Amino acid sequence: MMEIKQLSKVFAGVSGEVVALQNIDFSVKQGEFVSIVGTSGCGKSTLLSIVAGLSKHTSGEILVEGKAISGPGSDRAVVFQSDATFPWLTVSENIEYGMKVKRMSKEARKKKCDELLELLELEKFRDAYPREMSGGMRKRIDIGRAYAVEPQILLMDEPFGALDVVTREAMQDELLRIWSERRKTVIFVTHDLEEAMFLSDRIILLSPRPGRIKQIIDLPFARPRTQQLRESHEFYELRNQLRKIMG
Amino acid sequence: MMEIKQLSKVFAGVSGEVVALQNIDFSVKQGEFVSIVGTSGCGKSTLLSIVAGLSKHTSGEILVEGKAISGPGSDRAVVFQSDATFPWLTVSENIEYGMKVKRMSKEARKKKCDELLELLELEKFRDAYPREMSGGMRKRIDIGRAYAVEPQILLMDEPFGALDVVTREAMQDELLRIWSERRKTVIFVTHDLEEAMFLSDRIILLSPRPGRIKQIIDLPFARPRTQQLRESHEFYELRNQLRKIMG
Amino acid sequence: MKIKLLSYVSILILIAVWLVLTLGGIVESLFLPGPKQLYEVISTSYADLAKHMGYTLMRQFTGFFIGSALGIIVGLMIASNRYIQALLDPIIEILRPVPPLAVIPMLILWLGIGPVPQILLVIFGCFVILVVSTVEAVKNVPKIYVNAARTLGAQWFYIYRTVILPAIVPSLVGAIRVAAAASFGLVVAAEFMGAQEGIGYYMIIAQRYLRTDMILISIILISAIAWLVDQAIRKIEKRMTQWSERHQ
Amino acid sequence: MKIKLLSYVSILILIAVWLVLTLGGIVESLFLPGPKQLYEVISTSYADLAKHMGYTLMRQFTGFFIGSALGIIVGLMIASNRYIQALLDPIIEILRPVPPLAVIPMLILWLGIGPVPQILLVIFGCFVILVVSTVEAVKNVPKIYVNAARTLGAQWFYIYRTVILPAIVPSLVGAIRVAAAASFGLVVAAEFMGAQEGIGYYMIIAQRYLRTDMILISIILISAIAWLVDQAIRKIEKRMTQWSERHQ
Amino acid sequence: ACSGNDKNDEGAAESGGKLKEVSFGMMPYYDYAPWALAENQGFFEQEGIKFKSTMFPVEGNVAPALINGSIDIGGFGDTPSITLASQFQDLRMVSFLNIFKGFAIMANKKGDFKTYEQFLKESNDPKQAAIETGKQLKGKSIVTTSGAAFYMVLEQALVNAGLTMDDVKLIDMEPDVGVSAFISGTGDFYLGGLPQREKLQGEGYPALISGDEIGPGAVMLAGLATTKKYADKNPETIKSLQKVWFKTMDYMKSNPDEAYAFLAKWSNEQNGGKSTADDAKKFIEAYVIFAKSPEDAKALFYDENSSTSWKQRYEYLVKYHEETDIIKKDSVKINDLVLAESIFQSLQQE
Ligand SMILES: Nc1ncnc2c1ncn2[C@@H]1O[C@H](COP(=O)(O)OP(=O)(O)OP(=O)(O)O)[C@@H](O)[C@H]1O
Ligand SMILES: Nc1ncnc2c1ncn2[C@@H]1O[C@H](COP(=O)(O)OP(=O)(O)OP(=O)(O)O)[C@@H](O)[C@H]1O
Ligand SMILES: [Mg+2]
Ligand SMILES: [Mg+2]
Repeated sequence: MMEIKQLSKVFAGVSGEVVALQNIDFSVKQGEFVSIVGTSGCGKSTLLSIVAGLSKHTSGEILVEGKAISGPGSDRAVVFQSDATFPWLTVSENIEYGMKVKRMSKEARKKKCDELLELLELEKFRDAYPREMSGGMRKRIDIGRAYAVEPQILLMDEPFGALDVVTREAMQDELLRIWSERRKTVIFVTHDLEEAMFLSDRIILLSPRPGRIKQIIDLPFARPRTQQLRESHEFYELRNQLRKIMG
Repeated sequence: MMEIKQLSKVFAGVSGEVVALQNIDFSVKQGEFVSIVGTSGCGKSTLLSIVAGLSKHTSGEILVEGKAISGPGSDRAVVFQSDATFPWLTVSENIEYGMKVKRMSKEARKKKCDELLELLELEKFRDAYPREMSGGMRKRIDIGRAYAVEPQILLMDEPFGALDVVTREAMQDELLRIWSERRKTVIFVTHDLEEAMFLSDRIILLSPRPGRIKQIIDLPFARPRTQQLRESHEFYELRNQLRKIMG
Repeated sequence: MKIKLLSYVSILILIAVWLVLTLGGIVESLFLPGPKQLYEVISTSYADLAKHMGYTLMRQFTGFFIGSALGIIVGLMIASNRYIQALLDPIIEILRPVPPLAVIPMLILWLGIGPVPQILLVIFGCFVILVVSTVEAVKNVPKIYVNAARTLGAQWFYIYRTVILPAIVPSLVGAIRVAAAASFGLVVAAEFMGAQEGIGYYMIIAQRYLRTDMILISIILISAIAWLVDQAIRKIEKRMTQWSERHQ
Repeated sequence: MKIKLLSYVSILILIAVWLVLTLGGIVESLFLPGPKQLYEVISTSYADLAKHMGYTLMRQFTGFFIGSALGIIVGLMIASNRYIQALLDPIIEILRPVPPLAVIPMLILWLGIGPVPQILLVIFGCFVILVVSTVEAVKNVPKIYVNAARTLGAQWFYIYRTVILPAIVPSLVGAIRVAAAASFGLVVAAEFMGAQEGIGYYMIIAQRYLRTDMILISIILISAIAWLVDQAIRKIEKRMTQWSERHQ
Repeated sequence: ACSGNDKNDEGAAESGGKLKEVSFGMMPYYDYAPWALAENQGFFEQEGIKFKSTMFPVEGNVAPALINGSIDIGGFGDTPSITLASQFQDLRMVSFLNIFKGFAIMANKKGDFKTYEQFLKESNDPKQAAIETGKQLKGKSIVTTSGAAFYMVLEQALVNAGLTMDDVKLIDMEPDVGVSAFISGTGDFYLGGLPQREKLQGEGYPALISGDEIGPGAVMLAGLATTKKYADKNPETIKSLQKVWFKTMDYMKSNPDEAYAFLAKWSNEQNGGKSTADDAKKFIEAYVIFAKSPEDAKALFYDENSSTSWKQRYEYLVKYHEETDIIKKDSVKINDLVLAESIFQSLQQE
């Protein structure tokens, strides 16, 4: 259970103050899949980074299991919006990084890493360095690295934005599979309404500057969700409706 | 007129050779809007960077107006896939960069810059530095910087990938408007089939490793294209068809 | 603010240790002069010291600025062009490790005494530090910025001025701070070359008579001024790298 | 390959100028010794030179390695913790600009002659170069890498070892190359401190008798060895920064 | 840091029959060469000493090394011993062994002047010639090193000619760099150490006047210095060293060919030179006066009436340095500083 209460964040930038988040109020239940959607610059990444414990909020409260967040930790792994693979590590070393931190045995690491490499379709590049990878491949490394530590809360900032539709749908399906197996909390930032609808239990819609909650949408779709859902009329309707709310 | 003949590109990576492109053959007419679509890692960015004159191809030929490309130039401005805003310049300085290179007068620069800032919805951030911007905002700066030099050929590598649906559609409309006004060539890399379909005259579909042309699709849709097209049955049909071709 | 306090603490401890060692009579004043000896030197020769320091600073500043600027410019030139690199790199590589002390007699033979060879030595020292650091810093500039500028039509000179130069500023801060500190050591070495004034000259005389009190005073003075210079560099740097994440 | 040729050209020109000046009788051999003088020195004292060079290199290498390693470690410590920084930074800032030449008599007084104070001087010189460069390099590490490691549960020590350290390698190359070159200058200065052997000792004797031929030989020897060291550093660096875009 | 060499406890060393190690600081010049000869001949072992030489190319480093305890005994000149003693009260001059007269004021090749020799030829009066030569210094610039052993040569030359330091322009720098500056055209005259004098002569620069020609004030007494602690604990060792010295002198007298050949070889090893035995002989005869026997030493240094009596010279030097504010008044007491005479006397009594 994570509770966010009256959370605000103000940046004192060179060009004046920017209110990135204002009075954000919501909570996420254990095992829930929540998406955060909003236009560019509305504060999605800022919110995620506060939840991750990487930024301090200006006011308000944020509690995980009743306790205020004091900093980052592997219980809340993050897939960052920008490129965050370690360029000095090979693909497999990147993926094993968090597992090494957790002092997992070499065999366990290797096994998990192989699984993930297959999942991410990077088997052939296990020993390559990130600079030899395409943008989408690097993103997949980031995703694998976060998956590997099996966090209590997985924070993902537009993880599939750089992926083509085939890879992306495969990754979405995988994410749902992993999530439904382990039932950990996922907070998922995306600018893609359909993606949010397909994946989440709830969508939190942010309005831009100052970033406020415009609406919270509970999704009525049953799980497991399949390709059929994407093509259903219901889905299509809701999408158009949300699209209108966004502006 | 740009002609690409039997173009191949092989990377000699740490983990062995990677054939990124193999026997690519196509041409782009003056004023045409061509999209390149393919799965992650199939060689889209590589192809674009060769066209831009930033990478050397391994074999084959690439001619612009009958002459081999010898290097990059402002006739082929690029919007890169990864973040390429100059962090030491403010938003407006970034946008004016190419215009300064072209020795445009201060007033002309200012005027163009103001136009673009409005278009990109960044007016309020003209004097901010890129590090104070969100991922999507930085991407928009990149786009503005490339637009500003009014290149003969505009090369865009997943420019709208980081943008939310609202901003993205606005940007797509703007791109089409600008393009139809000036009728310059655009080569547009995307992993979003719908986007490619909505924008282009032709789609070049690449198959992954080695990157080869799988299919070239001439789009039958009339211009100007509007929101209605996106919602039409024809559009929807073609999309599903292409989706199947992709795998 | 607690942190600021801590940084005074470490200096105060240093001073306290010094006071205990000297006033407590634990070490002889010849080995480590105490406050009394230093006070005596200062009270009798502060005017002299100020004059010497003035000469030294003039040489140090001139040498540091010219040497650093030249180092950055030549470093950029070497990094910009493989032909220039092939021509200049070997010569610089040959000259770079030449010990300043070794060339002093040669320099005097060739150029005589006077401020020219002295400033030249400081210039040379700062130059070699910055030339190498600049070449390395340029290598570390992310290629994408250069590529972006190239596709916007910028030619190499313009790219160097508007992309490479601002991009390497953060990486050069270290080298500039090293060069600034080194320039003090160099100017002292240079003043061993027959300067008739300057803190290096003052020190040579002090060494001749093993006047550790005079040596210590000179060292303290140089440290203090170098510290001020370093603070100034940090201030300027902060303004120039505002755009980066360095100071967050 | 044409480029490689060019780099020989510049050295050949240097040598040609030297030959013309000396063999052509344009400068006296006292001012610039010619090949004949150098050959004589070498043929009579190559064994001696080799011996001296051996001692010097031993000190130089020891000092360079210990000093650089220490500088990087302390630099990382300072960069890692604001309290450590507050404590150590002022002391290092005070010591950093102290001219090595100025402390030589003091060092002899405190530590006597022998290799210890000499190696200490080299250590100190390399240490201050690397400590500053490391602190600055750490500041330039993109925050996102540190953040990524933190969210993966890494603690600060682990982050320093696995993120900061590899990330600063490319930025430290310049500093290490500067320190390597400086260590030769420092070891010569150090050998002025009552060394019984070593190229610095050899040079002092040469200076005493104004044997410019011996001085020039020593300079050439040092340059040559420093060049080899620099090549080795570049090789190692290339292997260690394979992952970066530096060498493309 | 300031501990002396406690390990070398005299009694233990001698009773055990083992050799006592003496760490000896010297410079690579001819005046120190006899010590090397003594080592070569095994004279130290005969006196129960294991000689360990430490070569200092820079004079300035001998003093700190001695104070620190890195060396037990070092070669020292009179002027440096006084300036150092004002800083380090425990310095002790324990013997005088030679007089150095080889310092010379060197003149620029192109200068308009006459050398002492030329004046002497004209007037045949050494005293007058020295005065006339000295007068030429007026208003000229002189490259030299204040506080160095040879500095008094200039002082004396000026005094002879009725001039003071204010009548000349002093260019004060270390001898090594000074000679470079002089060759490159700085200054009208140069006064430095012997290596520099030789170098300049080799390059064709004439000697204006040398120390012994100027007068008794312009020579340097040289001997051995140590710390109070060492002198107190090791009186026998110090005496033994003097015995070694005189033994070496005897050897040089009876075997001059071998001796000078060795000295030349030693010197060449030190500085990469090419001197022959003949050069060494000439050099030593021209520039240094060794105390060849105890009687010789007595006559040179310890006879109050000698022109080179240590007492006279030290009193003069202390007065001079006090007057010129180089040392503080009463900071040097020559009877504390110089133990040489009493040690010499006790040696005589044995
Ligand atoms: N510098 C490099 N060294 C080695 N291999 C490389 C390099 N750059 C790209 N590649 C390889 O070339 C192939 C194509 O890469 P490219 O970046 O063109 O893909 P892409 O189609 O743009 O993918 P994405 O949609 O993920 O951006 C990939 O398999 C990649 O591993
Ligand atoms: N370091 C910073 N300094 C000042 N302002 C900042 C900083 N980081 C973000 N902002 C501002 O905060 C607002 C929200 O930024 P944020 O990155 O959270 O947006 P976002 O919703 O993630 O956008 P996108 O979809 O484009 O990634 C933006 O207006 C941005 O200008
Ligand atoms: Mg974001
Ligand atoms: Mg790509």
